[in-house]
Amino acid sequence: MRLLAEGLSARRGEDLIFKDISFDLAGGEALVVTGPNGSGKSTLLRVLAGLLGADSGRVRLKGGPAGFDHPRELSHYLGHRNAMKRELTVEENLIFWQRFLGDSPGGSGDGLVEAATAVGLADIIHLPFGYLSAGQQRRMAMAKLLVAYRPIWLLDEPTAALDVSADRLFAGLVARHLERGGIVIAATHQALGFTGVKSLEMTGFFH
Amino acid sequence: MRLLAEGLSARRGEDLIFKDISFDLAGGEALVVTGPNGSGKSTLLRVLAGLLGADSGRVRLKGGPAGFDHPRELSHYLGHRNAMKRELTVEENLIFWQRFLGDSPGGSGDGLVEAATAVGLADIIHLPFGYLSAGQQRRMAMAKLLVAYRPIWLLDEPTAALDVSADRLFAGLVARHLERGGIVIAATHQALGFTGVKSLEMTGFFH
Amino acid sequence: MTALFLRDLKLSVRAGGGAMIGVLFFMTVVAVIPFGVGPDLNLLARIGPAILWIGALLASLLGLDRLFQAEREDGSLDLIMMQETPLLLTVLVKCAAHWTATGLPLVVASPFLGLFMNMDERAIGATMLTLLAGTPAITLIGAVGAAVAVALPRGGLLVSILVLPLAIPVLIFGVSAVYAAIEDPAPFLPPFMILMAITLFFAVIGPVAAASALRHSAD
Amino acid sequence: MTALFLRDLKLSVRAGGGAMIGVLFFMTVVAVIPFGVGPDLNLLARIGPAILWIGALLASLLGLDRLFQAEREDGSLDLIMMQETPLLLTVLVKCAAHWTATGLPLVVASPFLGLFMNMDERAIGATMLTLLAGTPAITLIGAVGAAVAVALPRGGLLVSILVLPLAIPVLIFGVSAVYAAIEDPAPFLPPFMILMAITLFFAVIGPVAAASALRHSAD
Amino acid sequence: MMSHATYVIACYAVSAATVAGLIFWVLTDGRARKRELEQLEAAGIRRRSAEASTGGGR
Amino acid sequence: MSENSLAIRKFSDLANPTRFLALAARALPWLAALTALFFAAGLWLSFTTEGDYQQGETVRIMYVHVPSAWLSMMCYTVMAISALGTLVWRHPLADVSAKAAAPIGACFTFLALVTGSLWGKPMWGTWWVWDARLTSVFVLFLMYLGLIALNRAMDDPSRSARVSAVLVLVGFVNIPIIKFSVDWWNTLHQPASVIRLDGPTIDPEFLRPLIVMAIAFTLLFFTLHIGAMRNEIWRRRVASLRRQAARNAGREQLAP
Ligand code: HEM
Ligand SMILES: Nc1ncnc2c1ncn2[C@@H]1O[C@H](COP(=O)(O)OP(=O)(O)OP(=O)(O)O)[C@@H](O)[C@H]1O
Ligand SMILES: Nc1ncnc2c1ncn2[C@@H]1O[C@H](COP(=O)(O)OP(=O)(O)OP(=O)(O)O)[C@@H](O)[C@H]1O
Ligand SMILES: [Mg+2]
Ligand SMILES: [Mg+2]
Repeated sequence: MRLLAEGLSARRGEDLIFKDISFDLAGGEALVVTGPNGSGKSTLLRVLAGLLGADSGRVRLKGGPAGFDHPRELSHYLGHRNAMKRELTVEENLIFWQRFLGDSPGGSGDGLVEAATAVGLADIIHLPFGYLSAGQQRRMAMAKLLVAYRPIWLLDEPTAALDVSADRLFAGLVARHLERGGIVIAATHQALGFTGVKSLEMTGFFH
Repeated sequence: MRLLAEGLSARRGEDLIFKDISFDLAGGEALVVTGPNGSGKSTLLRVLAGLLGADSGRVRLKGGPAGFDHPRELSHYLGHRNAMKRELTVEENLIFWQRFLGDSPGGSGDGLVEAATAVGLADIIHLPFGYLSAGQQRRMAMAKLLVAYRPIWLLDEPTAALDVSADRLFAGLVARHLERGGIVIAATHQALGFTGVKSLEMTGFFH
Repeated sequence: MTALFLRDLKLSVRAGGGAMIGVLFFMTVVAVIPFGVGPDLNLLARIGPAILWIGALLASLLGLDRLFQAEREDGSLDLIMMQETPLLLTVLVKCAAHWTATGLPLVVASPFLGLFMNMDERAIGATMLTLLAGTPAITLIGAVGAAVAVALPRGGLLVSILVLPLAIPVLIFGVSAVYAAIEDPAPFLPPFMILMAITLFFAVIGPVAAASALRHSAD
Repeated sequence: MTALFLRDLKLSVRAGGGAMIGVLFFMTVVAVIPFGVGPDLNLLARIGPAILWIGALLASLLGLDRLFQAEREDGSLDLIMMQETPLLLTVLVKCAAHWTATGLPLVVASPFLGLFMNMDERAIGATMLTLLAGTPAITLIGAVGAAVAVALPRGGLLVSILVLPLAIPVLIFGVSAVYAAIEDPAPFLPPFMILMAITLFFAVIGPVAAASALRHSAD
Repeated sequence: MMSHATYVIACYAVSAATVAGLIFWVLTDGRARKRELEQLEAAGIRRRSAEASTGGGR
Repeated sequence: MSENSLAIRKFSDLANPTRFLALAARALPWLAALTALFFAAGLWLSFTTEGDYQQGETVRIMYVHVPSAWLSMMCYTVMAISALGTLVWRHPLADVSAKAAAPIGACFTFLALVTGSLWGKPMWGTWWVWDARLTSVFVLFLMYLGLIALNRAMDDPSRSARVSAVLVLVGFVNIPIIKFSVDWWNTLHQPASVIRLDGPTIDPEFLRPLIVMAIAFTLLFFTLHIGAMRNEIWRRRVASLRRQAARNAGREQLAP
């Protein structure tokens, strides 16, 4: 499976945010997107996730499961916000996403407890999500990536608010996903602690 | 002016989060609070800001302006959330906080443009706050610290989502504040880039 | 989809405290009316159906505007929109959950409240029937408003201008069907059929409009 | 404080469309009642003041539950609570802004709706006056409910349930002052004075209760 | 008078049912809570007293 | 100094509920027995006394209706005092008491409403009128339900205690206001359409069973209230133990 971006450009409102972004990722490869604040990293990820229309250029999937041209439906998107409900317990949140997202063809997600263990918080899945600290919340949002299988992960500053041990843990998760032939695209300001990746530097526009 | 914490402990719901925390900061000193996720850093800051009652112990201010025993009213609190309205423009948001907060005795806040320049975003203050990127939003929340003078800054993971240049810029702001005799308490997972500070490591509880 | 339905149901039950809340709200509204118009039982019986319908409209409006906004604020909306399930269906399911949590209990409780308003059996039955047929339409219309609310970054006067005028016909045909059932000369069926038609119409138009508003609101 | 007032006003005009939705709902209520009572103009005129008051009461509920919850969600509430300005005053200012955005338009719209209900000038004037004196009380009571809602995951209906029973005395005296003004034997002033007294009472109690609820629900 | 008796009987029946329900609720609720406490006790989880905690900030 | 405050905390937080539990365990059987005794006596009295020449058999409804109406108000008073206890003295048991009382009060209010309606149908010919007393009881019922819903919606007792206490107090002030104002408003508009039985002009013949039943109901209330308080304390302990257990496990696993 290959994920191709060809001459992507995108607008926010009227303004061109980036132009002519191309890359080509095979299974098992990761792309780290860096750049100053406001340079368009999040915008790029949202375009890749199909949440924002590209102004020109396109995103394609080659050699993936039949019927999926756009990577949207084969991707996990972890944005700045965690997409979990404060009112529900962590367990209820995760079960919901597991059922709602379902597995993409070609793999299967982990069990609930397994995923929570992988992020090191197996024992507090009974608490309401709103009771967790910022870092615990972020970890649980990561557990969401594990409960349903998606070959492509789009991660927007995944390690914000994480402590050092969680950083390591996260790097492990990504490494495991890559080993299994997944694709990871992450926008970040911090070193993510995994090596051998392609990188893309966004420069932003100076009109 | 000295900020004293004496044997602080705090609860969340029924559970004791930390116990017997004491420190003593003079003007011009900074305290960096570190510790793993869920160890109680944010809780400590909320106690210092007077947003959460201490379970025992107390926070005192010595030698500050008359009539302020608790540091609450002399503090800026920058939490995980930015306290800005997405619907209003940056300018409207900042003007509101400037007027609403007012200056504490002993100093005066910067002008609006000045503050926005200090965080490097002077030219986008006309945009609605919701249009900014995550890092730009965080920077603008920081500009809030400048528009009204407060001797004490309580910062909860101030540099989350900031890029490298903004990190530096932020370190500069803190250094300037310390030079002028201010006090800074910051909870963080990342190195903050300013030196010569006291530090407090939260360990969390093992019951 | 069932997962979404169950979650939304759980959310509205958990947060408010149960289906009981809707009924309780309804009872409170009904209890307030006599304080205004006075304890005249005849008058109460006459305005009863209108009051029950207004109560139902209000109960549906309260909280409806946050149907999608709450999802957007915590980022869930992004994930929901990325799925292959047609967005249309998702909207429909969310509406169904909202109606089950707030509309249905109202329908079930309406007979008891009718007793408080001194309405006779016929009026009570007709009110219940029209509420059953009409409240889904209100939810569906509200969904369009809620979707538009998400779309407009600076909020929208538009939402209220959109939702209520569309909901008024539902209310009017609902209420007039009830009165047609009570007062003999007027036939019950025509207004009731119109009510049904409105509901069906919005069951198609509502999700389509809401889904397209959501698509175009992505930022 | 002026800053807070202006910001809240700006927000409700720009984002929620508070003023519009209130007035529209108010109109809806007034439009539906005639279906119940039939074309009897006398009867309409008689129950007109009561209907206007009930409509205003219910319309005030819309959007009230988010008064403090929106502030909490983006973290503003924390900063507001840290200031030396007494929280009481802050609550009062927020109430004033909310009333200006939603209550005042209702008062302004009431004469036109009074005309629909076939009320005479005297009744219309009295209704407008009592609404002007009484709706602030409703907002102030609502603030208590809204403050409680901050501790709840979602406000919505529960807030209205808590608020409505408390607002009953306001409704009673508002309506009876209007009737006293219309019907000669009864004097207008006593109930109106009581209404004013209630408003003043809640102007003190409301912010105190709301402030203490806010203080204790901080997390 | 006959019909009046029905009202009286209905009244006492409703009261008895309500009171019985209340008593039932208090009893079963108490039993359930007690069982949960015993289960937790059996799992070795005991109420913590403030002194027993081992550690803290710093 | 922190030793000292911990000791105080321990006294008020742990020792008190624990002592209450011990006390309750001893008192409950006696209270229950006494309640049963009074109910037996009351029921026997109420079915053996003569019917009223005016009201016939229906006077027997009074023996249930009036005590439950009294209790509906007394229970709210208990809640209001507990609310004061929460707000002023910050007594940990006060909140437990207020929470435990709400469902019981709602049940008695429900009884007052239903038995009143059952009395009203033969006496007045209608189930329900919007008269001052009835309406204020109905509003009281709604407030009970609202408070129960509020308590259920807030899962964290430490946060909900003060908040619901404030509401209880505001409601306590509101009920007399409603009653007074409805009275006033009804007299303004139309002559009272409802026959009211005024005051204690009751025949001692009926007074005796009434008083016995009233005592029985009051005892029943206290028995149930203490039982419900005990349940509530247990419920809170279970919740806090569960969270504590969960958190400990999480920490130990994460510990270096
Ligand atoms: C749903 C309808 C009713 C409700 C909610 C209701 C409520 C109450 C309340 C709250 C009280 C206690 C008042 C006090 O102690 O000051 C009471 C007492 C009483 N009620 Fe009712 N009532 C209802 C119907 C009736 C009817 C139909 C009758 C008889 C025809 C009746 C006869 C009495 C009597 C005799 C007392 C005791 C008198 C006294 O203590 O002043 N009630 N009721
Ligand atoms: N609102 C709340 N209600 C109940 N418990 C809470 C609440 N917020 C946090 N907690 C609990 O308090 C503990 C400390 O949380 P806190 O937010 O202070 O941690 P933190 O050190 O800031 O962590 P992070 O690095 O993840 O931000 C956590 O175990 C958390 O589960
Ligand atoms: N919803 C929006 N509407 C209009 N413009 C927006 C919106 N969101 C972001 N922008 C603009 O688009 C540009 C790129 O934003 P983006 O969020 O992609 O930056 P980023 O690289 O992710 O920055 P950060 O590191 O701060 O997260 C910014 O200049 C921003 O002002
Ligand atoms: Mg970004
Ligand atoms: Mg934190």
